[in-house]
Amino acid sequence: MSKFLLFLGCTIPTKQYAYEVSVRNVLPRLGIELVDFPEAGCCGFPLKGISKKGWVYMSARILSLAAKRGLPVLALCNGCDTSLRKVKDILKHDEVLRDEVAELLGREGVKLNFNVDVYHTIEVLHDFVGVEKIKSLVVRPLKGIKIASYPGCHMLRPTDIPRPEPSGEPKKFDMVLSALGAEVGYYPDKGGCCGATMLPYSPKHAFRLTASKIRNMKDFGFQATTTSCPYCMEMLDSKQEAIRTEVGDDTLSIPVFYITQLVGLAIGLKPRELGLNLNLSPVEEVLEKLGVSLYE
Amino acid sequence: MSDVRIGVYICHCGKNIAGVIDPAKVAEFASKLPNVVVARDYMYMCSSPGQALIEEDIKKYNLNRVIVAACSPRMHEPTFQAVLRKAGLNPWLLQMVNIREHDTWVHEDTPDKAEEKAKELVAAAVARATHLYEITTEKAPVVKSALVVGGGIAGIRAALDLANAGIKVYLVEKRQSIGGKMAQLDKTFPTLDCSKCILTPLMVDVARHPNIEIYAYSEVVDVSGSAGDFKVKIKLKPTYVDWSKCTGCGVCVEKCPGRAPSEFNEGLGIRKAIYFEFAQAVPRRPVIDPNYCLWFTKGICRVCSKVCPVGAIDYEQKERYVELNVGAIVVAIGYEIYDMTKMVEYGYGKFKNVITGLQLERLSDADGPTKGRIVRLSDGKEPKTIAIVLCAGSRDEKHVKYCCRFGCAAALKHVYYIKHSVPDAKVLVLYTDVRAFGKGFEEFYQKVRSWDDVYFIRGRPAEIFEDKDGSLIFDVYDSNTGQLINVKADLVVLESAVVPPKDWEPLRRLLKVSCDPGGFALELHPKLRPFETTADGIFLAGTIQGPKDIPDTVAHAAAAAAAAIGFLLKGYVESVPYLATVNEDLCSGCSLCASVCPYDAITIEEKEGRRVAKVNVIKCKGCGACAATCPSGAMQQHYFTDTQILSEVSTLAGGAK
Amino acid sequence: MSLDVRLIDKKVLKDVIELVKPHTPQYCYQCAKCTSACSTSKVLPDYKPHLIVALTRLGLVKELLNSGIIWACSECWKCAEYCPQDVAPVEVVIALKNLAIAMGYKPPEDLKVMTKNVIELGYISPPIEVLSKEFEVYSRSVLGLPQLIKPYINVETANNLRRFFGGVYE
Amino acid sequence: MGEGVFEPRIVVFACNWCSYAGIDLAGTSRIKYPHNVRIVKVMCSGRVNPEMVLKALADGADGVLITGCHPGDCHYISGNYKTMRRYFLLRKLLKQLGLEERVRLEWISASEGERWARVATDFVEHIRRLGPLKLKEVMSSE
Repeated sequence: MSKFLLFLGCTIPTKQYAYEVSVRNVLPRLGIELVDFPEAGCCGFPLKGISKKGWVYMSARILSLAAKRGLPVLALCNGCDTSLRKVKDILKHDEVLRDEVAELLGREGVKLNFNVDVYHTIEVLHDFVGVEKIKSLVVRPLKGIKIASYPGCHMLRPTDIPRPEPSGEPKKFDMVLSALGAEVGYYPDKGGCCGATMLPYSPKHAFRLTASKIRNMKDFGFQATTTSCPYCMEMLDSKQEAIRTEVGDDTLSIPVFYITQLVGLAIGLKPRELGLNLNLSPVEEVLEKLGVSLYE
Repeated sequence: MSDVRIGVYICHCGKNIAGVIDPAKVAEFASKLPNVVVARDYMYMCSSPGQALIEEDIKKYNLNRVIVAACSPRMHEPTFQAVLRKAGLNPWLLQMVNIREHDTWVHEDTPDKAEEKAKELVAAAVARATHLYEITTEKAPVVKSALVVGGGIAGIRAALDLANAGIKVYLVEKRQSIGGKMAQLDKTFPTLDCSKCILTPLMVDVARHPNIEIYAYSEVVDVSGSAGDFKVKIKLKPTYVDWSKCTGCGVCVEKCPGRAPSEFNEGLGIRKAIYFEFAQAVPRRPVIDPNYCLWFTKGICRVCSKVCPVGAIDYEQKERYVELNVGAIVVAIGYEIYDMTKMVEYGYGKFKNVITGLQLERLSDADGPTKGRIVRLSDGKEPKTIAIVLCAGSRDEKHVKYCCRFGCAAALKHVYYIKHSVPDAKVLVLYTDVRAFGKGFEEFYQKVRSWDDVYFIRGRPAEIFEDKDGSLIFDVYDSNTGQLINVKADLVVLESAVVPPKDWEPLRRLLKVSCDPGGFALELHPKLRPFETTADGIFLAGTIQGPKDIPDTVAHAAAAAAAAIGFLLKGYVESVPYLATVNEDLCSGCSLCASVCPYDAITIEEKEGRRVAKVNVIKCKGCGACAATCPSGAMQQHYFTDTQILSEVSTLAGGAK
Repeated sequence: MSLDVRLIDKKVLKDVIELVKPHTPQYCYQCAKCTSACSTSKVLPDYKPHLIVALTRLGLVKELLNSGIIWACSECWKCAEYCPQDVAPVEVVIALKNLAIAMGYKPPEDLKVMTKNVIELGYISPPIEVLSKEFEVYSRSVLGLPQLIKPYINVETANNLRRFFGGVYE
Repeated sequence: MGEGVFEPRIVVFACNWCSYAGIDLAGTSRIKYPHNVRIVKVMCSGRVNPEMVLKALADGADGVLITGCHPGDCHYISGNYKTMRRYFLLRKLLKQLGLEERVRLEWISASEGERWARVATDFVEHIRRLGPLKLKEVMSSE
């Protein structure tokens, strides 16, 4: 039995509810105990352009709060995971900044401590639960469905800090998908970028970037895709319609799932227990193949 | 020591020293130190007038100690020792002070402190010099033979030059045949002459030379002794063929049913389980690869044994060892291609149509796996669009930091191969800088630029992807046009980085040769002595010293051979001056010194009824471990006696007065 | 556009190096592998990481900051991943953004709003109501998710945040 | 000396083949490091005996650095292993005197100019933090 602090970040608890719903329903069934961590707040990663120091302070605060709780952190979002690990690395090497941050945290009664383990969803599934256990729990194999894993940039990069997928390729992702009975495979730019960070600058350009990813998946015969990052989900799923309109290509349609939603489906959970009714992409295409109704 | 008369000379080294500190002030300071008779500063002490200055002073002031504060003693100690010798003084009455490398070059931000440091260093040298004394050296004969390790073009050239000078040469090659990387090349730049056509005659010369003995399929496993008298142990790996009986007829190879991937063809083709490395192999004696031979793997077949007309096949053969005695060793073990699978972004090893430049050489060679046809490895089709990527892994902090020094010219040559094999092919050369520095390279570059359908794109792809049809798709930003170019190529050729061979490290440790940050052998001096090492009697030929093209490799190898010939023909080695020496009156014969000597140079002998240590002056290499261990101070090291070191330490610790 | 050598400003590179250490923008040799890799560049050809680094090295970044193009970076980190000289252009861009803010430039409007939300609410937006495909309205409570609390209860936390980010939207 | 920071005096023993060459390389490459280090050349770090280290400290040095070739790389086959063993014994003695923080053994190869600069900078800072030793003054006042 592994126990983790459930660190939601800022996008998941405010709009990407399906991720939270599926995590809360799936992980405990795999033997993972989740402890709420409401005092955390935003990791600061989206704001590092405004102030890198401010971002380091925000993540350092979360690390320190987690250290106080004495539990490892499960970061659901790629950005949060990268942010916390990167800040751990920065604090380890930059003594001056470390002292400065410690001083700021001291003012609010928090003792700086970044000696905390941070894990991402995919690591909890692959490293802690393990593919063998997942395989043993599958009651509804995703047989005959070719699913493109879409890890998202920060699952793979930057490699100067430990990444959930250390090989530069989403191997763990595909291992989990295979355990669920799905078909996996190669497509160009699997480690590419969804463009979410470009949204504030120019949605139009961001959409074109996402479109190229969907096009690659479709070209290589994938019937669905899956991610573990709320930003990627936002682009691939929530904005899919807008993307089709922007690039004027109606064929850019693909069902998109959180990896936890797929695990949940395979181990027999109902679509609503996984928040699947909130996915805006045509997930029904996959559900039909599995003989499941979205409104079960 | 009442008659110690010291001269101190402070060098300006142009601005190198004088640009940071004031040498005149240091000289002024030195002149007041005890026993100092004269102290001067001069623009370049190492120049002829500088040397003459010291020589005149020695005579004029009757000096018996000389201190030169200048560059590192590793640079000019021999220069100034020669000055002393010329003036009739023993050269070991010289004391160098390093005020350049250890002072002005690293402390230019704090010139006051640098000057203070220079003064202290000079003061310490004065203290030490007071205790210097005359040292004489002894001579030992040199064995007039040489070992050349590695049978590529560097080893071949070095072996031939040594042998032609009348020196017995043992050439050790780990593979079945000599020839090395050059034998794998189709053509050579910039002249495009056939590589084997110019190499194989030299290989034959080596085989025929009365002074050269080849040990192919062999490895150096142990080296002992010292310069002028090395004992080398060679392992002859089992070939399972009695080479003394074999005539090289090749019928065994012809009939062998066993198949293995061909190393010579960079894994692209197959060879037999009993094989010659390539058609013109030297020696023309086959070896059996037990990993693929059906007799060794399955206990069946024995065809080779049945067809051999002279009964040379010997499945029971064991490895054998040979001990050689040589005066000098030339290391010529070459280089290896960097493992391109480590550059995941280029997909080498994952995508079939991404190959290395060396693999393209094999494809282009008429004797290669495709008989000289350049094809896509995925489907054997003729490629119509080919991208050549330069600096693949080179000049890269995450892979290989240095330049491979032949990738650019090789890429130009590879354009020729492609246009020659597939005249209507479109060739993209993706470069960062085209470094066409060698003789005839720029002219060659100009010629290739003018060819039809050849495009030079200044940019480097970041990620290569595979399309469904096996072709490769990627973007490359071309800074010439300022545009991102979408490329769909049938074949991608990586001009890969180069690294020292894997078996270098164990050999390096046997030879006690240092290495540079890239792992290559460290030369004695990067400019002036690039083919010698810090280990006496060990010379470097070719790319083991650093990446080189063929012209440079050959020049380097010939220079290494010349240096080795000079060393061997001089006929003797001198004992080191820093010998261990025993004060027999103090020695108790406890033998602690003998137990720490790495060269077994110390024995304990009976003398006038008691046991005393005795030093073999030729075996002793002057490390001083015995002197550090001796409990009574009886064992000392010339030029590094306890008194000399302690006086220097004491002055440095206490600061200048 | 031409650049004036008299305007070269070495301080910019110095500041950037300080912000991106241990990365080494001073080592850049302009192979432009970053731009070959760049996700943004594929949809926005004017965005060229190698050019941003080159201009940073000269300190001639005024044009970059005025145009606001540095905010187009998608932060995919590919440039840093593949850079042969550990320049980490993405980190250079982040440093330039920081310098721009310090000089009084404003970030894109949406980022301003996000910043404000983070300081005031602890999240980049308030918890919103989302629509399902069938146009049903869902909120955290409808989904049975625990209610969000404001994470920054300590007044000092808010002060600290305002110190770093306040200038952007106030 | 005035009010300024404490400038430690450090004696460095460097073997001729690796460390001295490495220190030279730092010079050739113009890699800067604090001026406080004073280098004493020996042919091999195995030549350094405890008396030399203690003499340095007794006569006014605030720290002593012994440098040699990396293990396995000794020009004299095994000199640096002897250094290592002797260093461990020496440290036991220094510990009783409360001086063990002031003596350090480091491996610097001929190609590690940068590493030398780092080691020197670290050690100077380390000794600066420890403050002056003043063994000479203490001993002469007795």
